[in-house]
Amino acid sequence: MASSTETDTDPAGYPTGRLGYDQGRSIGIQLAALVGFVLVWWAGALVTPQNLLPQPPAVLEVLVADVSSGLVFELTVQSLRHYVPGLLVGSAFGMAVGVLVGWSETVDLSVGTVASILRPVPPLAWIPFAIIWFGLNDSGAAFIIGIVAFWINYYNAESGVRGVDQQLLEVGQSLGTKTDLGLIRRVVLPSALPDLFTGFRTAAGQAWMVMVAAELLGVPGIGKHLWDAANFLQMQVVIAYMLVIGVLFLASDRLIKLLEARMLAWR
Amino acid sequence: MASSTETDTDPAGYPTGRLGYDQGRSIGIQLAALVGFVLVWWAGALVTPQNLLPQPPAVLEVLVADVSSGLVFELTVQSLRHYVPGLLVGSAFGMAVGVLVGWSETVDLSVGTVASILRPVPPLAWIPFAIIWFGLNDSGAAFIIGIVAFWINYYNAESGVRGVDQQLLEVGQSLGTKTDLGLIRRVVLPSALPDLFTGFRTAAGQAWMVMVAAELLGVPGIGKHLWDAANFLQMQVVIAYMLVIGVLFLASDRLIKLLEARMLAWR
Amino acid sequence: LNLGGGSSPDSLTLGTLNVFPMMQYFVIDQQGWYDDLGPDITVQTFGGGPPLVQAYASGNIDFAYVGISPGLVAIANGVSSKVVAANVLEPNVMVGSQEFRSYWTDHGADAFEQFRADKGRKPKFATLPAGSTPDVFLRYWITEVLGLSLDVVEILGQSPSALQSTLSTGNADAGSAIEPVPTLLKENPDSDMQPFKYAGEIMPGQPGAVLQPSQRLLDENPGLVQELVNIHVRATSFIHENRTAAAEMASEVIGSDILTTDVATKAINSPASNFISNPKRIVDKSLVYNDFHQQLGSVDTDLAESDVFDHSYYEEASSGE
Amino acid sequence: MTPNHSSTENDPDGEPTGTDTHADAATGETPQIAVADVSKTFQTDRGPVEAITDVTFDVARGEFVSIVGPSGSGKSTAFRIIAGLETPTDGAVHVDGTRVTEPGPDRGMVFQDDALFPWRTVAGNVRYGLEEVGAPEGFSVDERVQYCLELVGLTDKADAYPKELSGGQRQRVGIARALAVDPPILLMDEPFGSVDARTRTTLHRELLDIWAATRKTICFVTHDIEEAVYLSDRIVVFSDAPGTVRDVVTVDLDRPRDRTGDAFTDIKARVLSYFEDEPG
Amino acid sequence: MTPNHSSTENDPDGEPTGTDTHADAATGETPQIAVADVSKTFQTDRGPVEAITDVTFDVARGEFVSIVGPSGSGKSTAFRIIAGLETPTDGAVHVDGTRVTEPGPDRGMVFQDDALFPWRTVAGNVRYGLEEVGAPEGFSVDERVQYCLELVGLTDKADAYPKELSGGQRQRVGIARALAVDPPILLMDEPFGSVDARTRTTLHRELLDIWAATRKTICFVTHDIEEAVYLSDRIVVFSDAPGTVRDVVTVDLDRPRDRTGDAFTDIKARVLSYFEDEPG
Ligand SMILES: Nc1ncnc2c1ncn2[C@@H]1O[C@H](COP(=O)(O)OP(=O)(O)OP(=O)(O)O)[C@@H](O)[C@H]1O
Ligand SMILES: Nc1ncnc2c1ncn2[C@@H]1O[C@H](COP(=O)(O)OP(=O)(O)OP(=O)(O)O)[C@@H](O)[C@H]1O
Ligand SMILES: [Mg+2]
Ligand SMILES: [Mg+2]
Repeated sequence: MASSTETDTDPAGYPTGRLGYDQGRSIGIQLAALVGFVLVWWAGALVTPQNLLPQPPAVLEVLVADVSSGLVFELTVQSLRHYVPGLLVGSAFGMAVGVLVGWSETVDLSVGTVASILRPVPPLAWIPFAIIWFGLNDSGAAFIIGIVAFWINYYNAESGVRGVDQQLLEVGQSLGTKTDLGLIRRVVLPSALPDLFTGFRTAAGQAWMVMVAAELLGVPGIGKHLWDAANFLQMQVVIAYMLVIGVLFLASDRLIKLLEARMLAWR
Repeated sequence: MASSTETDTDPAGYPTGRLGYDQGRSIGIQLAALVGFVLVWWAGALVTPQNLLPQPPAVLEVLVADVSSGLVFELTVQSLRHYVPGLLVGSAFGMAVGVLVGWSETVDLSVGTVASILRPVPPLAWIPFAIIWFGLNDSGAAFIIGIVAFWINYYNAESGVRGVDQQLLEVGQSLGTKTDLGLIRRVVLPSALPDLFTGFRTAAGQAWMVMVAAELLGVPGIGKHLWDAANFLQMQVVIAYMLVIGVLFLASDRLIKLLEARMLAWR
Repeated sequence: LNLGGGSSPDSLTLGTLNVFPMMQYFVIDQQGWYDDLGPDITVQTFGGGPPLVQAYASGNIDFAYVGISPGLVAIANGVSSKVVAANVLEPNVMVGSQEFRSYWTDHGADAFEQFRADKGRKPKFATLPAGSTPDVFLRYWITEVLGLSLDVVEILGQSPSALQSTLSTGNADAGSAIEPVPTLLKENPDSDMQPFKYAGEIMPGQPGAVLQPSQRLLDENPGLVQELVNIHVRATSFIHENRTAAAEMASEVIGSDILTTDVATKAINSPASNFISNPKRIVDKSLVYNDFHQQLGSVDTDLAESDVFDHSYYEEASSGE
Repeated sequence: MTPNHSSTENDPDGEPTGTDTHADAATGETPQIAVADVSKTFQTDRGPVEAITDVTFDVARGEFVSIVGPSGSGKSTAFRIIAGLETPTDGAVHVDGTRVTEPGPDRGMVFQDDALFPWRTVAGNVRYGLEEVGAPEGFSVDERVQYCLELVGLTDKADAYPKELSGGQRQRVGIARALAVDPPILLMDEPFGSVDARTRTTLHRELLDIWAATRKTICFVTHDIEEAVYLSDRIVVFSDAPGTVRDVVTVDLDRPRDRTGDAFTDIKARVLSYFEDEPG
Repeated sequence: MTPNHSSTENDPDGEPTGTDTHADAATGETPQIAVADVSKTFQTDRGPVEAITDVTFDVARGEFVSIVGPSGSGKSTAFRIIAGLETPTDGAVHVDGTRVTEPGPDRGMVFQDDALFPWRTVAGNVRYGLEEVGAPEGFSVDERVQYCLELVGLTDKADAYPKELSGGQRQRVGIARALAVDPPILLMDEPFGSVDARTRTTLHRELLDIWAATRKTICFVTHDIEEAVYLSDRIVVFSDAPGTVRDVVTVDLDRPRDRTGDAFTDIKARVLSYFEDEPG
């Protein structure tokens, strides 16, 4: 629906003038929110033991030091070495299985049943299997991340496929798409693409968190560094690297959103 | 679309006979899938060190012993004491905030911005705050579970609200619903109810996993028992309690599905 | 008896871990000895040292049975508390695969370089995360005892459960562990990982777990602390006199499905199960731990004996015997 | 007030609503709906699409005006702008002298594609507006629902959900829902598109009865010229895309009208002529 | 073959498709579409809803047959059963002597509510079927798309997405899409419902031209009796709900037909009479 604002008092100047005002307001609110957040944190830190919730400057100090020493980037690269393959492979499998389960009752009854047993296994409980099957390396950590990516994509793909408009399938069939594979490829996948994207975006976000847990395995990266700092009660380091993960999360999220906007232009 | 099966050879017997056949087939496939799963596990266990992947009978033994001693039920009750409040309170907050963020640009820019910073904080990293704010009790563990439930419900509610049919809002307004609150209550919430349910179901499942992690806090329950067993490499106990969590997961999932089918009869 | 003042609080919170070196606590719990104290004792069993220390720092805990390493980290970070009794002496064990052990037998300290030369990679040592009791023990062995650089090994700091899996699958060449892991490895037919060096040979006087009350409790209720130490000393004696009974108690507290009596009994008879009470016996090496924490770069407080220990309670308790 | 675009404040530089009056120069009287120089251009990825250009017409209080035009000529766009659902790129619509900025219960709407609340039964859909603004005088809410369902012949489907209805049944529910709150103005976008001839004739009669009894102002979009001639006082004829007003034809016939009468056929032919002499 | 209800096996006790033939007793010749004793009852929460009862009619090869009836009389239900989208509760439909069990490209479909692929442009929608079964002889795929878009007057919207179209434009894309693959049978459910009079007249003419040239068999659902009389060889008249066949009216007029001629008006009146003498 159109907004209730009136614009014809200055029709010529409207588009840019208005945009400028809106953008300014939007950035203003965002900045205010961020400042408010830091202030709340700071106030909280003043009434909390410093070694549990450090004040913002202590965290900033760590960040400055580790950025200038390059440690942040080194750890990020180490983490990406299992984050990226884990996310991609896990998501691909999850989408594939989810689409099949959503599509075919037989697959749902068989694979879906086994899935509902395995689903509640906590990611961390997979660690022993990661060690047995993949060893103490990036593959092992990627496996744990992949497990989480798998489930999220699986469920989104499944519900996306179940939500496909019946009539579009009917049209596809009436226009000569005979095989299940054809219908999946030409009707189901394009229809479910928004859900697939939602799943992938959620998984990409969740994967950052699991990465932290997966590095309990002993694989170096941001998460490992974070754990070590926590063991030494160095909460300013912990929070500094939580912020780093936050930035990485935002970056990956934007990237996927951009891709999504491109591929879902028809919406 | 109608199935391609033909039924008029015995029109009278169709409804019940067909249903019986279908149900039988469906249970058959599910059973076969379960048996297949156990066999794969067993085969895997034969080629894996026993203390990493125990064979099914070893796990069964633990289950039988702990069911007859009542330990399983005791641990379940302990876990439910933080699972249920954590899930409910976290979900309620998540839905409320998600709906507001999806609805209002201002809330999106302010709350949404802060959310995107806090979102990637791994649930485990909240443990220190859970300890400070809630102490070492069920409330502390419930807080960790609530955090996870919050995020999942938040994102589902947000995307549900964004997906509300524009035209239904227009109709609502034209029929006299003037206030934002009115539109939310009478158009947005009913429209987004399927998404809210999806969020809650996902959260209920995820919460079982987080519960395991939250009990690292020192709060007794299934997760705590599982960790102790893992630390002593008693994988038959770990797997036994993973199965217990699986059963609890299935039970909660069915319950929510049932509720959903009732409340979404119009679909 | 030390009857130093202070009114008795209604309840106290004990923070502890379900690990073998907490044997004194297991005995006290099973014997019900805390029941005779004035206050109720609420027990919080944590999943690991770090959350326990965080809880300690938040002021939610009155006294702890904790590993010396996290205990020291807490003190260095301003968590006011003192070690008043020790649990165990020289608990760490070096375990190694058949292959690494033969390198060790043949080459001694040169085993690392030799291994690397033959295999093209450094030997992998699995242990708990950096700064933990077994981790510092490993570092001490390599640098102080063998006089080597840490470069000769690849150290894998893992969570406890990951460590168990790693050692029993042979995904590392060796590792630093505490009971009952060495016992479990010995029992495990699939694993060729065996103990090859005990802490007594590497780090005489190595500390393990300790009894560590908060400074507030010490200040306000020294009498109560004295009671706790008395009970602790009694538990240590009980362990020495009734090893099998103590093992059963450990199994009972941790869960008999998790730690079977059989394994517990074997573990308690291991050379690494040297239960003591006297905190003086671990002072030297505890300060070495503090040095390593500083070296690891995460602690900047140099602790003295008086910052960490208060021996008076143990002296009082043992003087009665 | 869309998801994530809710903006309850007034635009600082907008005119305050409810104060400015827009007098119709031609009649000297304030028309109920005044559409003045309205243009609308949609921005798409493939460049701007001009939907309507400089559309100007009035609807007097109690008048029945139809908009006819070929497919894609911007009828729905004009309808949405009058309803307050779309902001014109240029020009403005005033209702009762007040600039239209958002939809409201003074303007009941019936859409081209039925926009029923899928989670409400047929009766629940009709009841929606009554729950907001109450039943019109002389009715209880339940009576009003019953009355409106009778009007469109769907009493037996009161408890059905929208998905269980046929296309025409759904559209009739939409009409009943808009009528229920008894708005002074009715905006209808091809409301009888999927209704069969007989029901349509009944609904035509009912609509005219309601209109006569309540003196509602009706703005009716249709592509069916016969329908327009049968119902309206005046017909606004849109040109091919982008829509402009080619003519406003006055239908000066007594009601009930005879669809086969000469005067009727003449007017129909006149409206039709606008389309036949166009190229394409 | 629905999401999660895909069942590619044949029902063990069903008739094998493609072998049994269903001879029409009346003519002795096999009709292209034979609808025999078809009934359909929907199961709803509020009990069963009988949509059509014992519907029987035939459509000969190359014949143009319309189904008319009031809203809710089961026209769309009958259409869906012929298309193979719905299983009849009783009775059966045979096409070319083969029992209908699923949709296929031999029966092009146009739906009452346009069911366009939202992720494909207008041209992409029309191309869909061509990508499956190839372009008809004498065309390249692109030529065929171009040709069909010209037919429905949407060449300039080739690159627009469905959401950017008006209601009538969307329906025309649906028609172009069904025509593109040149199916021997066309099933159309109120395809011209939201199309304006002029475009509709054009499309009527085009449809008849295509039909004459290709001798397609057309089964056409509409509630517009004039449309039915103008287009069809025979008209199947449905009663009020639950739908039964009241009569099959033969329209024995030469084409092109004069909509105002006496014979035309007579037939129209005859069909109309079925509805006027009904109660309610
Ligand atoms: N959201 C939009 N984005 C881009 N173009 C649009 C949009 N809505 C409408 N249009 C274009 O504006 C023109 C007018 O559309 P409109 O829906 O008003 O036509 P209409 O007269 O209602 O047609 P119909 O009788 O077929 O419903 C069309 O060319 C259409 O493609
Ligand atoms: N899925 C369904 N569930 C329950 N009832 C249904 C369903 N589909 C149709 N019906 C009912 O069956 C009857 C016939 O519906 P159908 O859609 O065939 O009518 P129609 O003749 O096409 O009407 P219209 O001209 O309005 O489109 C109606 O009473 C309708 O409510
Ligand atoms: Mg329109
Ligand atoms: Mg229909």
